[in-house]
Amino acid sequence: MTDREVATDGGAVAESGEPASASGGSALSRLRERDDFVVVASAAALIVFPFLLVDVLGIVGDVIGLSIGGYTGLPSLVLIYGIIVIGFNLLLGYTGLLSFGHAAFFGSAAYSAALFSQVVPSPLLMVVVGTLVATLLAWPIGFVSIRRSGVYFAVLTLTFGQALYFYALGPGSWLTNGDNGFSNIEADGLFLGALPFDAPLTPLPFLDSYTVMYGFAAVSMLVAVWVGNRIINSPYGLIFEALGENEERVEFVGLNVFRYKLMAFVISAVFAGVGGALFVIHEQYIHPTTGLYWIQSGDFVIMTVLGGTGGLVGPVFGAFVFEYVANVVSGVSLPAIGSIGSLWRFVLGAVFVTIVWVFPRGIYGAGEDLVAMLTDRSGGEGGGDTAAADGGERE
Amino acid sequence: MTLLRTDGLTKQFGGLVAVDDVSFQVDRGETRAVIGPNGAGKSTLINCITGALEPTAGSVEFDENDITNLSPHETVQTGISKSFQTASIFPGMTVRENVEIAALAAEHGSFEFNFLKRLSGFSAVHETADQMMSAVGLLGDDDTEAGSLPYGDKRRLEIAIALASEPELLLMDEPTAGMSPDETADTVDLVERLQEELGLTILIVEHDMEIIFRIADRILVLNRGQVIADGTPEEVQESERVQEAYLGGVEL
Amino acid sequence: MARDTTALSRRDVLKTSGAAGVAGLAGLAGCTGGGGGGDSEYPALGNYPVEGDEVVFGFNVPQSGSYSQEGADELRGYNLAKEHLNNGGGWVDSWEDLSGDGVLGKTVASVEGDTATDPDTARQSATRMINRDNAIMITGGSSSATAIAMQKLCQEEKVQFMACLTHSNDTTGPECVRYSFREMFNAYMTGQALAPVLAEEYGEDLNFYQLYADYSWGQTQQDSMNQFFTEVGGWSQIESVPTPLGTSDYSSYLSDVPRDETDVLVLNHYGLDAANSLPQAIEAGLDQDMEIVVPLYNRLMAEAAAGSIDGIFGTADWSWQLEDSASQSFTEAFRSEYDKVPSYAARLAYTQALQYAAACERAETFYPPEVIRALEGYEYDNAGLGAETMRACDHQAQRDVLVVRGLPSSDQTESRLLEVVNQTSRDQLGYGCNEGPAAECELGEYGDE
Amino acid sequence: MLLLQSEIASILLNGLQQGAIYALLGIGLTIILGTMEFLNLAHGALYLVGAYVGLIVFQETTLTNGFLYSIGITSLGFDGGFLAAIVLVPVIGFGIGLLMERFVAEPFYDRPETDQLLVTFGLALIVEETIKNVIGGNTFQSIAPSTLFGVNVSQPVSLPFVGLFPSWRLLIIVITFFVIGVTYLAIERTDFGLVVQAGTRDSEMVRLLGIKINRSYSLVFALGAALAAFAGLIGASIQTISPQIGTTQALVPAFLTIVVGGAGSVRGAIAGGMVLGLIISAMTQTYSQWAQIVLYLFVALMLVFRPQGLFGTAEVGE
Repeated sequence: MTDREVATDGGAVAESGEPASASGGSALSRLRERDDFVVVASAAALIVFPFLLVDVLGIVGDVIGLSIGGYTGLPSLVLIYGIIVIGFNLLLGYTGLLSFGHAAFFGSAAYSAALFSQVVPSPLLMVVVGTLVATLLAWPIGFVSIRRSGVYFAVLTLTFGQALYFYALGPGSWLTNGDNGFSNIEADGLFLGALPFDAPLTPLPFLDSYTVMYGFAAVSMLVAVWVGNRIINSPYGLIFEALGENEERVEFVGLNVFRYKLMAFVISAVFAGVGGALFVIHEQYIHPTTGLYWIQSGDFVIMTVLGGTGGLVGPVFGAFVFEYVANVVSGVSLPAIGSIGSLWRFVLGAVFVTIVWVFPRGIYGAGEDLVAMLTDRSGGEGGGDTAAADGGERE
Repeated sequence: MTLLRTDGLTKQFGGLVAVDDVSFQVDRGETRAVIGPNGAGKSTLINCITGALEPTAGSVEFDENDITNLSPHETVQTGISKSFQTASIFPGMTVRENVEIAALAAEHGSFEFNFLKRLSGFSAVHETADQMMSAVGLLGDDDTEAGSLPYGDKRRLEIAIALASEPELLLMDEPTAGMSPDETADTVDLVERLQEELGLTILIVEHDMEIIFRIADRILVLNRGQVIADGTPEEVQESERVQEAYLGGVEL
Repeated sequence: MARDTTALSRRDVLKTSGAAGVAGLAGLAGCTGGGGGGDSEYPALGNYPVEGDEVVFGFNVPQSGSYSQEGADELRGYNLAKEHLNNGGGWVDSWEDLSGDGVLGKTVASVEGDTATDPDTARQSATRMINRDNAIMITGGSSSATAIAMQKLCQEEKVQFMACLTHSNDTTGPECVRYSFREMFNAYMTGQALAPVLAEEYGEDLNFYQLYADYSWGQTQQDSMNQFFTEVGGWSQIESVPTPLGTSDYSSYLSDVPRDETDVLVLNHYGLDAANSLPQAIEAGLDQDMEIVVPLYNRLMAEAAAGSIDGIFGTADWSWQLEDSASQSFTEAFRSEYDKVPSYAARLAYTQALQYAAACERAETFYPPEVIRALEGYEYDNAGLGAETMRACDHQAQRDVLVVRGLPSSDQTESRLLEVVNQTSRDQLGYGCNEGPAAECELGEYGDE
Repeated sequence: MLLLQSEIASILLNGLQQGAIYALLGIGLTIILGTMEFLNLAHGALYLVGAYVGLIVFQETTLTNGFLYSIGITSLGFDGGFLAAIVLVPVIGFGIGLLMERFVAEPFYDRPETDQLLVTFGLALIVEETIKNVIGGNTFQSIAPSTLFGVNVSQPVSLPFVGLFPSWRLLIIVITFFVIGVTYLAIERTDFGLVVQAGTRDSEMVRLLGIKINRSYSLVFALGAALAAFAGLIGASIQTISPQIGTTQALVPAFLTIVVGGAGSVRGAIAGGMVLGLIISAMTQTYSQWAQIVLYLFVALMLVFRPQGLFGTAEVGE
């Protein structure tokens, strides 16, 4: 990232703004060290999430007369995109590589899982196959793209995604059913159909938003968080962050920069592959515009930066805000203005601009700063951090 | 006993010959210096040794094996470490993390598939990091963000990073650039102390004549890419070519 | 196609428990099954039975993206239908099945969603309307990709889908489903209607050259044009060139058209694409050497290319200029409500909403399989296009098709851009249940097997 | 597949015309990205604004929906004709560029690239939706004039080899090449241009040398914006105008052009635009279904084997 290199090379000369996105070392990071805390915290959040989004918000909506409640499928969708952006953030937030082509891995996993389901209708095998295809695709694409950086890397990854998109839409429609979309996915339940995805997990009436699909997505999210946490607490976490800060120095401490950047790229593609396979299991449908178009790659970037690239699970909040505005706020009709319908993109644009201006470290970063302020930690880690970010006025 | 040897090392950028047929040796345990006016090819020479630049001709040997065409990370793994003129560190990470990454590389080589292994389990890495931080007097700040350190501390952190790679030969590219006189003195004492403690061989590239003549055992003088003198500080001072090309005829 | 899931489907359990749960929590009067005639003798399926005294229709139209104007007109048609279903007026007065005070005693309420002319967005908003808003029926859409995406979802969820604006053969062909009905004609019928008129207008055994939008609609459209121009007019196709989705500058394609050989240029582009390719063809002077045909017109394109449509033939679903009583009463009702004349997208929306309501009345239940059976094979002649049949074998309406032609700029008014040349009777159109697109259609289950 | 002479000629002509628009977009983006290293995803929005300003200046446009219509304004703009548009659109684009640099780019120069991306992407969404909701979402006819400088441009003219070719398209090639030429000279020859060039080579050095860079940054940004707006006007004269054209027609081609040409190099943007225009034009006249796929794979191969692009400096493209 040219901007970052300037900051560090110039480190000696001008105290220009530190890259705010890298998380400062502190008690918080020690807290994150302990695996069980992260997994337990995530599990708790996953248990409460559908109830809050669908039922509680639904009742709040009934009270204030606005339909702002979530619908049964939304929690699973948020988790699926959450898994993808956790992996994407390892590449963007930690390693500092901005890819605009991750839809290629999401879409190729979705299509291969869908096609595989006609051979063996088992969701678990679909996820394995989809992830495998995404990984096999990520290796060569990563190999040729990693040598570039900045806008060149972004555009290079974009071109692979777009080539796949136009192939799936046109010449490849014998395989992907092109513009009609692919919908005959055979797997519709866990354990070969015994547990249909739509059926609720528990007979309890008020827990009807907890479907089998949500359970499957939640378990996958837990695994993703656990793996993600292990990665950022492994040598890779240290090395990825270092790569994002000062690539040249990493080379000069004796580490093979190219192979580590390629690993970051492939690992993020594995997460996107898992997400793609889960998406097609959840939605039972995939279309080239959803799976491979550059706007989808752009959405992954937006979700990640919106949520905050500083932490592991920050981007998941970005995925939630994005999907909620896109799929729920768009259906709300305000008494005065009428249906928000077409205005939801305006709302999204406004949310982006506000987040970047007011909370430079994304929603999660803002939460961390809030927590830091509330618990008034010594060392003002939170405060110092944001001050540094704004301090670097260009002379 | 020779640790590093270059033999007819040459580097051309199109028409410009930055390093012209340079052959010199660095003995184990020695403090070797390379001096020369700006643009004499000092940095290019160092870059050719580390593999950052590919030499046009000639060879580089380290501990009897040929490292001419190795990439920088391979060169570092053979035991050569470099500290930069511009304090190249990881500003957003803690001091401890800065040093640990070098110790990690020294511990497990240039690449490993250990992305699920817990970093906290690498006890050897933590010990080396502590040792190096205390060697440069930064153990107290191990939790602060490297970017917020004062400039002098950053330079010392950079040296700690270089040392954490457990090198046999330490290349120092103008370590005292942009430093105040007393900061320079501290750094020089630090370098001398480390050499004794760790038995390091040091190759310094420097402008500052006064330091070089005080701590260098032997000095290589470059001018326009060519070697114009190579010997002890005294021999170098006598040589007219050095005075005329470099010191402008001023009697030291 | 869809596998037979005998296991408890989500709707059954959710329906009985979910509604009660939420009602219980919010302390609303939790009486269920009250209101309309004893309509709960069928098992729960999809969003049936309908609780409370309202029935919810889901209007899922493009509100953002390039077809937002067409979506707005569809929405006007849907809201007019809701208004008339609840309080009488328009066609509700003349349709004997409809009472004018709701459907089966329940007032019609509606929720709206944005398809953004994107299949996934369409599915997400449809899922929201089905799961959260308990819509008993979903209708809307202005592209075949979104229509197909929505009808597949509705088949899974066992919620009725009434397709609005989708012209591709695939919608009631290889991609057909039991839970979807289409009033609009398709590319096959366009070819059948246009070929005889153009053969007579331009003459026999000519050479034609086709450009087609490279997605599901365009592909089936150019197939049909080729089939019927060769069969009926004895014409021969020089070439048929695909133009990728999202193309907006057709100049390279147009300069590839062999000027001396080609007698007729067929632009299988719809809406925004046609609004670009037609003017660019005129600009390239192709109209001096050959006739140009735009097989499917719509208002969006006619307005955006008003300067170039003079004398250009095409087909349309319906036109407010038709004299029959149903067309006039709909146009009057629409004009008094919105002070503009309705496009055929509005008529499609209006018709489909009323057709669904009438079918529920005939079946005396909202139970989806019964409503579907009430629609299959239903004969009617009160939707503005004379006698129509909603075929049972592929759920495609067998109805007349309008052949239209662009008016010269001098005769154009704000609401009248095209003239109706011929209303081709349905007897000369359509195909048997084992021919054309219908041959590849397997409808799938009713849900009560 | 043997290409006839006339086909090759028409491929060239169409390629030049399409390439000229790409080049205009590319120059604007490359000088902004090159000089200020500012990742501007709102570049497409500037193209969109140029198209709509052109529409309103060119003719009095009747509105049928949107906010203005709902408060009674049923028509907008004045019948200025294409000449007025050619003058006014770049000027207004320049003004918008100045504002955008001051309020959007300037606070973000030192922020990480992802922040620049998010704020400009958000801005593009806001601009697109504002136009849609204020002026209305319908699609307007393209605003090609029937006569310009007294020449009747609505009738096609017959050219050797090519045969009949739309005269307006011919004029576009002339106009756009004239604008590209003027821009190229402005940057290559004037001292303002010198700062731009130095900036694109090594903006860090320019800042360190203490050249009063702020003022020229805003001028560079404004010039880039003016070029994008002008490209929007030209685009609006051959295609319909709707709120989506910024994202669908301008944003991706602009980035493809600058990477093929070499980010930061004006010559590169011109060459890159031409090459891409020719590829699209050649492919559509041969294997049209593969046109886009071949275009993207070409850019990929270019980035892999010639990282700095046609004219980029190696350091920029490392």
